[in-house]
Amino acid sequence: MDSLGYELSWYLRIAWLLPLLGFAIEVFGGYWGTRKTKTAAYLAIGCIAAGFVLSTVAFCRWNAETGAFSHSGEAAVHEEHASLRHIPFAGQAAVADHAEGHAAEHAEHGSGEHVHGEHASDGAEHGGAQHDEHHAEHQSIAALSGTIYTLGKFGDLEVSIDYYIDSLTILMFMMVTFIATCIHIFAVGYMSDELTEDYVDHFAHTSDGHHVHRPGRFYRFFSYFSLFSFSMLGICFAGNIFQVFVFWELVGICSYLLIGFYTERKSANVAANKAFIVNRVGDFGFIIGLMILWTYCGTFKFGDYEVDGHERPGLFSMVRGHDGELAQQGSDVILKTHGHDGHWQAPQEGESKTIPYTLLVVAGLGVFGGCIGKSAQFPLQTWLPDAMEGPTPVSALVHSATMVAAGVYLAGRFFPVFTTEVLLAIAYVGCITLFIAATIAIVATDIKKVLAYSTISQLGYMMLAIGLGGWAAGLFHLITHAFFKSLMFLCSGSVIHGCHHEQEMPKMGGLRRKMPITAYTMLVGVIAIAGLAIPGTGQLMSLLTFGAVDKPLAFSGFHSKDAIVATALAYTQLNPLHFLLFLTPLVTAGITAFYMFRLWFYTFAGDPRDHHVYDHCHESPKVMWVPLVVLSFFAAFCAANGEQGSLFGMLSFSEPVGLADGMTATGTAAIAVPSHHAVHDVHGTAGAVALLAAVLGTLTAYLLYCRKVVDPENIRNQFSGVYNFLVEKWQFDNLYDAAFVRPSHSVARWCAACDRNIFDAILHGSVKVCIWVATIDRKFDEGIVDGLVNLIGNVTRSVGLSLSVFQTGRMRQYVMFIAVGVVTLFALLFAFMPKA
Amino acid sequence: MSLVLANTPIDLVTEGLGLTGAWAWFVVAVIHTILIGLFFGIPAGVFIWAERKVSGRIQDRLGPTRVGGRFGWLQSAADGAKLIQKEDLVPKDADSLLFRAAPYIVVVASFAAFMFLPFGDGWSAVSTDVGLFLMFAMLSLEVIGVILAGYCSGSKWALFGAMREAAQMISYEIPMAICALIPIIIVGSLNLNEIVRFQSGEGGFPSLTLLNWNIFHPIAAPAFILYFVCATASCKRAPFDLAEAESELVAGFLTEYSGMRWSFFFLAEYASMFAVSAIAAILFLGGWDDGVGIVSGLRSSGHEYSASAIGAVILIAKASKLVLVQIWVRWTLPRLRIDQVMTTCLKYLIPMACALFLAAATYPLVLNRANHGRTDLRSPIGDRVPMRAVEASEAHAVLAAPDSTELAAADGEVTQ
Amino acid sequence: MEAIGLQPVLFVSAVLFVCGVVCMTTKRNGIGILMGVELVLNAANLNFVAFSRYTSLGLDGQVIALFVIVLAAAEAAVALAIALNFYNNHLTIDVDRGDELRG
Amino acid sequence: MSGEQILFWLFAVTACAGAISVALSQIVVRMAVSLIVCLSSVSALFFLHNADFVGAVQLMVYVGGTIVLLIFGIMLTSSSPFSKIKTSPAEGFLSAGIGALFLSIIAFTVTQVDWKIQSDKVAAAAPVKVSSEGYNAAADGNTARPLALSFLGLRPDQNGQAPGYLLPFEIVSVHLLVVLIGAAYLARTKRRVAPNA
Repeated sequence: MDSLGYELSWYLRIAWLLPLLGFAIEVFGGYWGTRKTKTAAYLAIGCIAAGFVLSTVAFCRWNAETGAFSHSGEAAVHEEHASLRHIPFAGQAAVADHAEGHAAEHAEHGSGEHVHGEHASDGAEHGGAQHDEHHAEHQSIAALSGTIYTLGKFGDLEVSIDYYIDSLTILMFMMVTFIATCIHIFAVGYMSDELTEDYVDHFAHTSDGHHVHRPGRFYRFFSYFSLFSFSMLGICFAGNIFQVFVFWELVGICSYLLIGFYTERKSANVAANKAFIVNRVGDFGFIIGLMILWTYCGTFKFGDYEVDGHERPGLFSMVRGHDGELAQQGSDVILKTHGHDGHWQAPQEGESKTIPYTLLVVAGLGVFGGCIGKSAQFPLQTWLPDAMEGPTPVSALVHSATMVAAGVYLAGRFFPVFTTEVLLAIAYVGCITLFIAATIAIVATDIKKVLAYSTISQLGYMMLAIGLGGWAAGLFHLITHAFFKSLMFLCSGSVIHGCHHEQEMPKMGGLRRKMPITAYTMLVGVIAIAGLAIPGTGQLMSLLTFGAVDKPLAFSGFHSKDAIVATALAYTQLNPLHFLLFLTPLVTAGITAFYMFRLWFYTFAGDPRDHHVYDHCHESPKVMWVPLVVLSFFAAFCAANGEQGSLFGMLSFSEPVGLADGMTATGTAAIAVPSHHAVHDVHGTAGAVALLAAVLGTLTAYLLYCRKVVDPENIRNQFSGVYNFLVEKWQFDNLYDAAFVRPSHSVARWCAACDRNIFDAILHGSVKVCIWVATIDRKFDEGIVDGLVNLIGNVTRSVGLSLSVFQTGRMRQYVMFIAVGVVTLFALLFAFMPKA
Repeated sequence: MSLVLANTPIDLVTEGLGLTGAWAWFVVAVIHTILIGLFFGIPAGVFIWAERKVSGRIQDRLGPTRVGGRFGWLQSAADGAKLIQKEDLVPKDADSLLFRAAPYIVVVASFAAFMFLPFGDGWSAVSTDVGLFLMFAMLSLEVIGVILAGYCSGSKWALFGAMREAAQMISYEIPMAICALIPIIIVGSLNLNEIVRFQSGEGGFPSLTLLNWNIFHPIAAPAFILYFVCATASCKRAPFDLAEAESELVAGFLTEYSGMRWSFFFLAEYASMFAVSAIAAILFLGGWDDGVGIVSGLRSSGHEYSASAIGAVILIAKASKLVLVQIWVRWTLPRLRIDQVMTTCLKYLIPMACALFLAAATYPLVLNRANHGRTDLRSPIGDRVPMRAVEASEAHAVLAAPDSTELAAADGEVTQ
Repeated sequence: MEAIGLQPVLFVSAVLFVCGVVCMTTKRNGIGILMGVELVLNAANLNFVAFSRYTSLGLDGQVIALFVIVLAAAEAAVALAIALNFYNNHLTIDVDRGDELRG
Repeated sequence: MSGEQILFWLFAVTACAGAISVALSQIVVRMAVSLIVCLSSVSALFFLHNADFVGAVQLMVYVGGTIVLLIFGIMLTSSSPFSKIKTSPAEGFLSAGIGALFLSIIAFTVTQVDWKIQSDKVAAAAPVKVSSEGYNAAADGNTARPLALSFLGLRPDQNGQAPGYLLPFEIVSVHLLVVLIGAAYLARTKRRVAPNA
């Protein structure tokens, strides 16, 4: 095993850079001769599909070396909670020792010999040695890190391109490349009407009221897609927080470009700007967090590294050490800079490098601020619904499956640095978000808006889970959500495409007869997100699979949401004060089921409400529905067997150390994080309650929108106040408008007035003074300086003119002059030469 | 240079008369002038007669037959007498002074050329190292008289003739001079005596000096033909007689002339024909050498006077032969157009002459062959020829050729 | 034969020179001016040869005289070309008419 | 009076007469003829001063070449055969006066300077000792070969120790070529300017 990290980093590196290559070719290649070919699409698909293949290779290699995917589920069954205890804290790459020979021996046990990455620091943590012998076989390489290229060095500070590879990274790569491939393929069909020299945009009008005519932008769409894929993979690949930030912003710009893809539409422009500006608010916090970390920790790297042969701890090691505990000393946190081989401890007294606890909290909150912006969490959730202005594949890829997930991903990746206060804040933010978004989704009528709010809501679930210490549960939901949400968005895209860009659900209805594949794949997604399952089938499944699966028959969403709710329940049991953190997601689970089924019934079931739309709609072409089918398969089964499944196991494999046993914090946020054991204990209860909520929501939707037991109109009228409140999205946009936008505008107007009245006046005054001075200077110049020059010139000229009289042009006179001159010269010589 | 009496008998005359200084000098000059004048006049008359006879024979008629008995041999004298008796006309529009002077200029120029012509070894009025050069210079002065004659006649025929003549003569002088340079390169001297001596060698009677003649030199042979063509042209002889061109220009520059002045031009023409032929004979045909060593044998055996006398006859015979060739050519070939004349010269003769010149300069170096064993041509250029200048710097051994002293001494005796 | 001596030659050369200068100043014909130039050059040549003969100048005098002659010939050719051009442009050879450049 | 002196004075007088006639004549052709006389006489003076090669060149190049060229020029540029372009008498007198002054100055200089002393001074300063009597080694008038050698860079008259004239010779050759081309260029047929232009 030469270097697993090196090898994996190469797979992922190529997978990461291929879309950039595609982007470069697409951009610099220009129009490909014509706007009517699909070359750009094929190139982009080729790049991202190759990336998926490489990611898969990397996944297989990782699995082969660690057994994270194929064994951890089994291990979880047998070892249950205990097996998770010893998963090392992410960033403390678990390594038994350096001997490569040992590495080979232990490889078959999945025993991680940490390998020195090519450039990598020896970020090895002697994880396994401290723990029980029988756990060692599950002990593995949790993370591999290294440096690819150093951009700059500022003393000890180093800005570089690093990689940090663990299960999460690889799963993200797999997820992103796979979903992106599907969506790319879908987009070939969806964007095909851009394959023209004269595209008529029915939603944009010129000043004289005509539709805008413009050349198609097929190739541009795919070049943006390639750039986005590159950026997103870059976030996943990044080995330091600064690198994350860079790609974070790249992702942001891609989002901006794609939301504003129909740049002629004012709404698209506004939405793009809004997305960008709102994200800036979060990124502001991100930068503050970066500054604090760099100032106190002196590095951005996640993993340990090496400088001049000396090992240095990465961020995670510094804050948490190898045992996952903060070393607090008064109001400071001692950074664990002492040690080697991944055993990082607080150094001796006096030599310690510390960071004030409050600042660590602030840093965590700051980075989380970035996550809030990117993942559209309360209070920055307003941009995401507006981002639906982009083409539907964009919504599917960027604004549901991957980019918005980047916030959750970062929260998960940066988990070790978060203190309990921050975690609590994350939990509450997620909790508030999930509820608000779900309630708004009830009243939304635009099919994409419903999905957008549902996205926000689900992201809130993930954040909540992470905030509650359910690291694996949150990221589990991230993965499953990516599948079913991208599926649903693509379905909605298919509907929109089929209905000729009609997005209002009230105008649809009964479409399942017209587009059955879309309808039923959509139903799979709806069931998945609603978290429905068939109770009691666990035993049946266990029998069917010979005990491999003992979970009830359910789609992926059930499992992941079940995990979150279970975590919440366990958490609430430990911290009764925070009971809302359990109740809200539980209630919202019902609401989720309600609005999702509302959407499905509204759109696909019942009778057509608008016959014009109904008559003209059609099933999408094969290039669009094949991805739907593929995705629906994964949406249904990717999380098979839930927390005992391979996916969850693999995620747990890279879980931060210390989480498994739970944590108890004192001080400002006196909370306790439940252990895995605790979570497992309440699992059954939580699952039942959540399923109950989901079934209730589903039934309500069925009764209201399918059976029409009660006319929704009546309810709307009955609760018109609440309805309007919800339609106005809890007044957030109005609030922000009043709180920020209008004040900004008035400040801007005031500044403009200031500029105009004061600064311009000063400027004009100085200009006048200058002009006055210049006038005097000009007079001086013209009168005296020019006068002198002219005088010289005139004198020269007149002298020349008078001398030019001798220039008669008569050759003979010149000869005469010479002769006379010579004679005169001789005469003078004779007269004045002294006699020799 | 000093004016030197080259012939011993004339020296004897002055000594016998007891004359010294300026007077002796004057008497010698007068004797020379008379001799050359005679030689200038008599052959001209002979050649004019010959021309008439030859043209007659070529045109299948008899030519002059009556004057002086057989063959009309006094025909020239009779013509002369007639011309002298003619009225001396000067056109009203002419510049009378220059009109009158022009024939004299022509005659004097060609007469002066004879001053430097050696009839035998040392038998020349003025023997100088630049004799050949001076002969060409004198012959080239002829053109001035022609131009003046044409220009000052106040007639357009004459003017055209003069223009043509000037252009032609100046143009043909260039290839002619270059061709004449080729034997000079071969021999290494401008001295006509030395050139002939080079060709005749030192051998006694039964020696084939014929092969030493430059005409048998591979480069000089074509040069001789070129030279002869150019010489014909510069003597305004047919087929290059565009200046007179009776059929177009009446008689060219001669249109307004008559009587004695007219005959002077012809006198000069035939004289210069003889002069260029004599130069050709000297440069290419061995001069006064007979080709079998008789003359050189006589000279080496001490009979210098007889040798020179026989040599003079031989030279005159050779030159006369060439004159006859010119006459023959005149009555054989049609006249060229003026543009053809100029084209022939500028586009063909000059390049050919230049090529031959280059060939002659590189020939000894390229072929690396001793030229009949007389001069080591492989030696540096300065060593190649006997030269008198070496005497002035005897210490300067580099310049001294091994065999130069002897020749220089011999030459010195003659010229001093 | 007695030597002629330097002074008579120099005197002759002086006459030639002055005649040349006078020629240049009085002749309005361009060719006439050229002739004046030739006279002046010849005067110089005569001096060179005389100095070569009577002083320590040696062969150099004659060499320089040769150069002068050659260059004079070149000069005459160019001057004649100029004169022809002048004649072409002014339809006369009168140099007093060529005063377009007068001040 | 030796013959040489007689000849000298004879040719000196013809040369001067020719020159004066050039200066005085009003007809260009006559000027040319006078020039011929003058230059021929000068070449005779060269012969008299043992410069036979220079004299021959003078005859060949000057009289036979340059003057012919000049006469050509005359023929090409005269509007009528014997046209006269007269100068004002005042100019003539002025020129004559200046000329006379000039002549007197030169004559004065010629007579006042002791050329022997000057020559000896030059000889004394010369790196190579030569006779102060001047170059008379070729008293028999054979200067062609020494001249040719000096053009090849050798100096037989100075025991080979003075610099030769190889470089100037080559430069003059190139110069002549340039002049040939230049003159041909200048004299080529051009559009004649309209008379009133």
